[in-house]
Amino acid sequence: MSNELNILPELIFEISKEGKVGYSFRDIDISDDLIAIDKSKLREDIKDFPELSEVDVVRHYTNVSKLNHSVDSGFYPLGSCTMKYNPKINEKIASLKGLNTHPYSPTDCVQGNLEIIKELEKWLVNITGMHGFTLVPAAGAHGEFAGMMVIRKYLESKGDARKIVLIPDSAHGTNPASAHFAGYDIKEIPSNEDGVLDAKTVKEYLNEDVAALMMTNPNTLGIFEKNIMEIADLLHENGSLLYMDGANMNAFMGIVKPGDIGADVIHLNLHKTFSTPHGGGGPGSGPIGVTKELVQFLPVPLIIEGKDGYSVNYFNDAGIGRIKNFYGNFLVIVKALAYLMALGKENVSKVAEDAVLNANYIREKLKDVLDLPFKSKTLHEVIFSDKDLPVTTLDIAKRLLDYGIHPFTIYFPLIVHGAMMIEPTETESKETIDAFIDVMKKILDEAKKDPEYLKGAPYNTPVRRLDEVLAARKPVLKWINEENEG
Amino acid sequence: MSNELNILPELIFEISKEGKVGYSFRDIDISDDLIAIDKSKLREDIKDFPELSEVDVVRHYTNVSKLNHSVDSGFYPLGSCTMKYNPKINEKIASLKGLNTHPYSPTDCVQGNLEIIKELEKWLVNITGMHGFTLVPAAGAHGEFAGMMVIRKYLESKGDARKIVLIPDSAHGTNPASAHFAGYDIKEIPSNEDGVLDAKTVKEYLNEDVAALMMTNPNTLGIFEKNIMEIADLLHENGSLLYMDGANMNAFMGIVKPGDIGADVIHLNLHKTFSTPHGGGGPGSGPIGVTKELVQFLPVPLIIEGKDGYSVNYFNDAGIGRIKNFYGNFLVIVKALAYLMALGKENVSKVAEDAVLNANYIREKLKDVLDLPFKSKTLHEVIFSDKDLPVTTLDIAKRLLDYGIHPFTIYFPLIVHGAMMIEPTETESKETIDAFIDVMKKILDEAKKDPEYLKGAPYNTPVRRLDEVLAARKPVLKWINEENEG
Amino acid sequence: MQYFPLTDKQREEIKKEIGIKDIKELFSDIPQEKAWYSLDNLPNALPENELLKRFEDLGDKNTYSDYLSFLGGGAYNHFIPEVVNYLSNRSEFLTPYTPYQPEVSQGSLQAMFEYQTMMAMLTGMDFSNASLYDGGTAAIEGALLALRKSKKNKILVAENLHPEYMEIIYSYVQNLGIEVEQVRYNRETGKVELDELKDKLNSEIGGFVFQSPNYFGVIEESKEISDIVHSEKKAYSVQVVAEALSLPFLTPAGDNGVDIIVGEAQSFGLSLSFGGPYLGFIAAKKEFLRQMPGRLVGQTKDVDGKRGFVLTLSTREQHIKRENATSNICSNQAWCALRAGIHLSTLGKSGLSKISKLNHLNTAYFVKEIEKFDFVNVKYKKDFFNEVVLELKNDNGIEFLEKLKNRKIFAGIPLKWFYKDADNQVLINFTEMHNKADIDLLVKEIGDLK
Amino acid sequence: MQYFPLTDKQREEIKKEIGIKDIKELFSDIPQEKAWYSLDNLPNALPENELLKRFEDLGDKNTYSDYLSFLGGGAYNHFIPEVVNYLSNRSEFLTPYTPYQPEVSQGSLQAMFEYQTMMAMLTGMDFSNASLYDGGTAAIEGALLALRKSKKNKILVAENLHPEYMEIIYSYVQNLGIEVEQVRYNRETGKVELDELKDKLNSEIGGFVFQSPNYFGVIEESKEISDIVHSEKKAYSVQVVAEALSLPFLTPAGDNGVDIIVGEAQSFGLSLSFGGPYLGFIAAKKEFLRQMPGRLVGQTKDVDGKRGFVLTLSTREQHIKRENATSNICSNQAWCALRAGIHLSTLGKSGLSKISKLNHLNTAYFVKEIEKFDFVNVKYKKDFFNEVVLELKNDNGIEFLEKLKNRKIFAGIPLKWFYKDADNQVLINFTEMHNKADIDLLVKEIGDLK
Ligand SMILES: Cc1ncc(COP(=O)(O)O)c(C=O)c1O
Ligand SMILES: Cc1ncc(COP(=O)(O)O)c(C=O)c1O
Repeated sequence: MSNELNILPELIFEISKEGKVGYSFRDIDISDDLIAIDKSKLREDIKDFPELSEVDVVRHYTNVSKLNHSVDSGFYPLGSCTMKYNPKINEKIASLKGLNTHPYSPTDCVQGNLEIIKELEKWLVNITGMHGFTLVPAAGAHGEFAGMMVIRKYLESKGDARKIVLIPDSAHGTNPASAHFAGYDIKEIPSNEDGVLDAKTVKEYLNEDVAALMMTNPNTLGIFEKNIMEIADLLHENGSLLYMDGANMNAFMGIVKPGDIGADVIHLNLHKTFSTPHGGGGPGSGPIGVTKELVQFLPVPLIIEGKDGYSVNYFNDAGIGRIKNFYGNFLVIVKALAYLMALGKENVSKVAEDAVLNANYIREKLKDVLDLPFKSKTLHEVIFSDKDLPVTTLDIAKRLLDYGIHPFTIYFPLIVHGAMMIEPTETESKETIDAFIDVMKKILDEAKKDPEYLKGAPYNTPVRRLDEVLAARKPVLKWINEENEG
Repeated sequence: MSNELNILPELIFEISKEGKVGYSFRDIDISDDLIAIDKSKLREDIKDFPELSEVDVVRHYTNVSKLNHSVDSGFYPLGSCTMKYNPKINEKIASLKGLNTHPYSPTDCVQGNLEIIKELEKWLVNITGMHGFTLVPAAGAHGEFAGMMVIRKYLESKGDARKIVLIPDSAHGTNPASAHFAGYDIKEIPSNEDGVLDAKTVKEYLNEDVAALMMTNPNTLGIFEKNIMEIADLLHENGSLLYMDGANMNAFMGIVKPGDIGADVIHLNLHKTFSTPHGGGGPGSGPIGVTKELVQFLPVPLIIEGKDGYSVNYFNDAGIGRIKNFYGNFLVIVKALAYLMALGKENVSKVAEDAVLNANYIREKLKDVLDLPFKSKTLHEVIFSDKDLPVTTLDIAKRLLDYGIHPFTIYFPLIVHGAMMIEPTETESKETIDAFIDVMKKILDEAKKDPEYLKGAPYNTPVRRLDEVLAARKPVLKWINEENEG
Repeated sequence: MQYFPLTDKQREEIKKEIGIKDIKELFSDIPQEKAWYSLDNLPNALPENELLKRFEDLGDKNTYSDYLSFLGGGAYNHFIPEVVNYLSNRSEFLTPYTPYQPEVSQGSLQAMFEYQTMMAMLTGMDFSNASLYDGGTAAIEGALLALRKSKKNKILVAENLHPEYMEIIYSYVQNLGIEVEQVRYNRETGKVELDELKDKLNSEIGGFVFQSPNYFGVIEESKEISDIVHSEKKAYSVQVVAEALSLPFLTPAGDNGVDIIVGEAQSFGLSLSFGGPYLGFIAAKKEFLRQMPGRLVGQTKDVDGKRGFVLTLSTREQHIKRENATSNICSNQAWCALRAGIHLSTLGKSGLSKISKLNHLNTAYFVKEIEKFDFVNVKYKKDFFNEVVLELKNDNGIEFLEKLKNRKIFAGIPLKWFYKDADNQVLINFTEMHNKADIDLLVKEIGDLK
Repeated sequence: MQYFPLTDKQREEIKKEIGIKDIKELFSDIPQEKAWYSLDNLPNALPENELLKRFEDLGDKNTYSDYLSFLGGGAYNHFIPEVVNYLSNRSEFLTPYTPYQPEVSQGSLQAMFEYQTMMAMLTGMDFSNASLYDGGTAAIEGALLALRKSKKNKILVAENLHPEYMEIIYSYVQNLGIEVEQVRYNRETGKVELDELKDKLNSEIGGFVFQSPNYFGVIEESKEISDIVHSEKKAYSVQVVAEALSLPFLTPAGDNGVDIIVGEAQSFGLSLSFGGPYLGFIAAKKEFLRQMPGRLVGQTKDVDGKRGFVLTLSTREQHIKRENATSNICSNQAWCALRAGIHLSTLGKSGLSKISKLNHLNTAYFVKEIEKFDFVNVKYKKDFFNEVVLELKNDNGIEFLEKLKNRKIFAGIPLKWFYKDADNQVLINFTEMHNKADIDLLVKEIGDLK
């Protein structure tokens, strides 16, 4: 609810009041005399910590939440992020009491949970054509790291760790960062004028130091790396491996299996392709799948399906070891499995078909009014640029906010100047997409008529353009009680 | 999120699209041949009925919900409505699977639910000092009706049904309406200049035709009917009964028991005093409590606590019979009991104390800037009037909306010209109330400086002042598909 | 305690401001000799986690969770998509009051307007109100509406109306000088005796209240009934529906000439919840508008010309008309109507058709399967919707059900509860929540009882 | 299927618009000989109600629900007020992406800023980031942060660090040329051997990673440890905390001179959930700002001068710095941090103090009660927080726990899993969710094992 003064909610610390209590819990019935810790180690008071009643907390977070745009309130075509609708039944399922067990419960008491993990592994194996999966990684980047570690372990096992990983210039930043933490040097490899990797170019970059190529497919331009099989062959001949960043699997799941076209390792983002909500930045889940040769190097724990049920292998000397506590982000796994079971095998490819259809529809409808830097076929997203426009990509993005639409991804990938990366996903209706197209055209009209006005956008958001330079130059990363300071 | 065009959500029918499906359910595996109904009785198609996918439904209702003010988003001092905070744990409890049984389940299979009903009855008996309760009535008005029926049944059993019920001029409209449906004629009785009933006046109105007096206490002016005991004696001497409308019990629960000061019948509003959420207009629950003499006339079903557990009495020839299906609004009962159990006996009176404290604080702070039509002590609410103001109560109410505050009740009770009926409740913090007081003063300043501006308020709400006359003169009570009409 | 935001310090500050020393001063109008009692018989405050545990334990005392249930009779176990829970629990919908300030209540108002429209579509009537308490009170409100309009005080009611609804009608009318007369049902077909209806109809009668599908699950001849009723001037047909899921499957009441339709819409997104809160509905022909009980939401415009919604035609209601109001109802079942709206939107046209049809087919499947036993007999084999009466040749209904209960099946409701001549009859309900295997099991277990 | 809003008709319209006949044309870049496979091994679509039932059944396969549990070891069963669930499940919080567009993400951003502040307050450090994956990955991020700052590549780690965290550290460093050396703990006190720490410290060492309360539940001498570490230039003390609920009870790390604190904050409003999602945290002294891994939310102003929040200092991060980033983390555990913020606000200052104290007192009560048996022995009797090691005189840990499991008690974790010399030791955790009766029962059942 907007109000006359358009005042933003205060910070929780600013509404705190000494002596307020927001929880209820039974009184302590054990004497303080039993305290077995040196007084010197005990804390006095948590200075400035919030004191609120339950109603204060509820109102605060309710009103704070209202400042957010979300998938449930409108279109969110954030490229590379696959912001699809998150089914509500999955939240209900993830909250079932029966699934809420301690991770160190005896194995025979958590057979249901282990079955969930194993079931999802099976789905992913079947969808990707990889031989085995681990669901431990906490997010895509974590999966990449695990995947590159597996590759290195495998190469080491053959006595040849190698030094270099090739990564296309259009790759997501996590790729080089993850490869780096797996101990590799990165060599950037250019894509061609069609926006994809040439087999010829790859060949030029290959030598005995190359451990792997990390390829995002479809790549961050939304274009399918059509030379993938040829490239995979070249890599394999060279003793190198093909790592596929599968964060964009929404583009072709159910249509082709990465394992069938040369991928040795792949990670998936459950919080993208498999519809688990992103929660304002996480938690995610980034399972990795590998070929038969690599399975033995997967991180622990490994879930084993046996005759008498499921068991867990906590130690595996051959593997890369442990990369995260317990079994991964279990509830995210639960939601992804629920999503797939609701979808059913018959609908997996329909996801990709509709996602690609929607993206190509937007491409078709906007290609005459916006610059299309690459003319190649695109799959689940389309990238335009701000070339020849009187305003920038940023201005258009900010203006979209005024129309209640979340902007596309902007200025990524870096190889496109002023990129607008639009990914509608299959869970958007034609009505929503048509409305978006209309708004885009309207904004482009506005830009022609009054570019200055757009540079001032947004006008109707809880706050307007924020000073990011100030934030970085004088970092204020926590609330300071000025009463104490003064 | 506001947007450039400030467009309201369309109606669900307007976003419907032929062929969309929003649910999933297994296919039918039984042949149509088994249909055992005459074709002529079967329906073809539900014309114009919505067709949407799940994401459409979620976005629609999410965005529609945002047009509401609610207790969880801010202050809601709606007099006579006791809009207190609704604890979240109660919602969780009401959703427990174990409580969700069929009302015709065998009695031995629903002992938990029957215990819940009986437990709440006990709480209410103890708080009110009445002898017995029924939790069947669906809301306050329904309780009034049941209560007046009980009174009539009782008088009839003594061979003297009588004709008239006395109701003060300040009473809530449901009182006369309910008494009317119990077959009584209503005689209005005036309150005195202190805003309460005089024993003397009551005496004047008493005669052998008077079945009962319906008294709201504290009355709708927030004033305690201090002559209640004297009046009760007069009534009882006259063979008449005292019905107490307990919708305002928040003012003195835990402080005095209505049964101890002369009430023969009382109804409570669980959706007010006992903190169950009002849901935009219901469901409520309006239990009635009665004295020993009247217990036998309560409606069925009656829950009986015995040695072997709880049983249900479905038939009671002496009583008023059945007034509602099953056991009342059971989940509302659950929430009220959870609220009381969380409160504990030690805090019941604290509710009233804080509620009255808050109301008197507002009274104190605004009494110099607003007219106080009655100078008597007030309890849980305070009533001002718009006397001598350059604007009306309506203008002030509408202007409050611009500040994100829900207005008080306006123009009720009818005996106060331009009434502003303010009830803060005990779940509001001093900070919230101080902010309200500040806004009120600010608005009164604005009113002095620019009354015309206030007459145009609100300015910052999803819609502005609505044409109620148009709505009533040309009623449009459903959406019409104009395509069909044309 | 988390529900009191005032701190002790603030309490003192406020007391000082208002010039009192002791909180008791604020309550001095209250007879002091009776005041400040203590609540010794009641328990102390329970912290949140123990509170939850307590109710979980109470739930465990309801020992039924793995029973197969065929209980219906006015409360039905239907599929509720999770979105209904998720959306209706948004605090924006759950925690506001009645939309008295329309400018900040368009959420509730629009949802109610949509609900009214959907109910009008489903019933084929001109308009619907915004809810009544439940099916039983809706039945009497429907009867009273017919009488108000006809200005008469005698009404006919079908004998096979839901027995609880019947009791409610008798309770309500007892002091209103209204006469109720019953019209018997045919023991062969389970339907209203049209001849008797014709016989009993006369110029003093303001209307006829009948249920369809009736209490035995049988669909009445609504059109013929309405025609008969209309043969008398100012007499109205009032159809009661206890199973709203029949609406999408059957010819709408409006097309059958029904004047007023009332009933229970629990089947639209409300869980069984031991009987409540449920959702009473009422819809009628245009001419009943000014006599309608309860709230109505209407469309209008704001000062800028924007479409908006308000509570309207409130001159019918108690807060204006007081004892002359069309009903005493104030708080209604708004949130239940919201849930119904979400539920109906989610199922949509095709979902409603499919699921209501499945209800019928499951029932029909049972009727077919149970034929093989000669010691039981489905009493009304034609025109049932999702309930049937099973007649037992060698058993009494209560014992029969007890035996099946011992096999973890709640097989139905003993009609003996309500009808003197129905000792050996039970009412069995089938919904889309049953699959073939469930029905096969019921049939098998009944067979085993022989 | 409810997740596809396009209708067949619309699909055809779109195909026409974009000029294709067959959807396959859009996928023609894909090697066709490999494309269009079918998923024969997988099941068909499950409707919503059957899906729910399926997972309920899976939950039932986790046979434990009425067991009394004393399992801890990095995952703790704490009280979560219902408001945490209610508020965090608002779709405004649950369904947005990372707040890349701050103008429409102030909700997430403000909540994160508040979380950062609370974590800084609880740890006594200058600042906190907006979350890491979990405690184990936070431990290695803390170690790497110390090394980046020190520009060295050798680090000391306490032997009594959580064994899983230790494994994670070894996994992560294997290809980074980083050397890890362990510092033993004292077998009498359960604490780090300070002499060994001194011995092993030298100018090549970039820091010391230790846990407090450590894996055995014992509170380390953080201050002394930090002093020792600081005796070497550019060496940093990194405290790991696996039980965040100890923070409100114990002297803050900042006051003890700790440079970096990392750990697991599952105890702040996250359910056990079979191990995830949990919440990694990291906070540090100011000077580590530019080397911090993960996201940071900072305060700034908008063009109108209003306060607002943005993701800031992102030049540390992978999307800018790529292989030179301080970490590869991108998606983090934002929603878990939101829950922590709500949880901490609800408990508040007094609630946190009370509940953390109750954790300690329950543990102390057990230590006292178990003393009466001479066949078991609490190994470290001083300075524990809410976990203790129980040493068994005549039993091996795994068998001991198996026996108690047969009595429906999960009594703890066998240390044998992780330590070769701990065959007869088990780790037992007590939280506020246990009451005296629970502890008494555990003691009794242990007594019965004699
Ligand atoms: C192509 C690509 N790869 C990797 C990632 C990293 O995934 P996460 O954020 O889950 O770590 C992303 C997500 O932004 C991505 O779009
Ligand atoms: C004093 C009083 N009496 C009776 C009622 C009627 O209660 P309900 O709306 O629950 O029918 C109300 C509610 O508005 C009231 O304030």
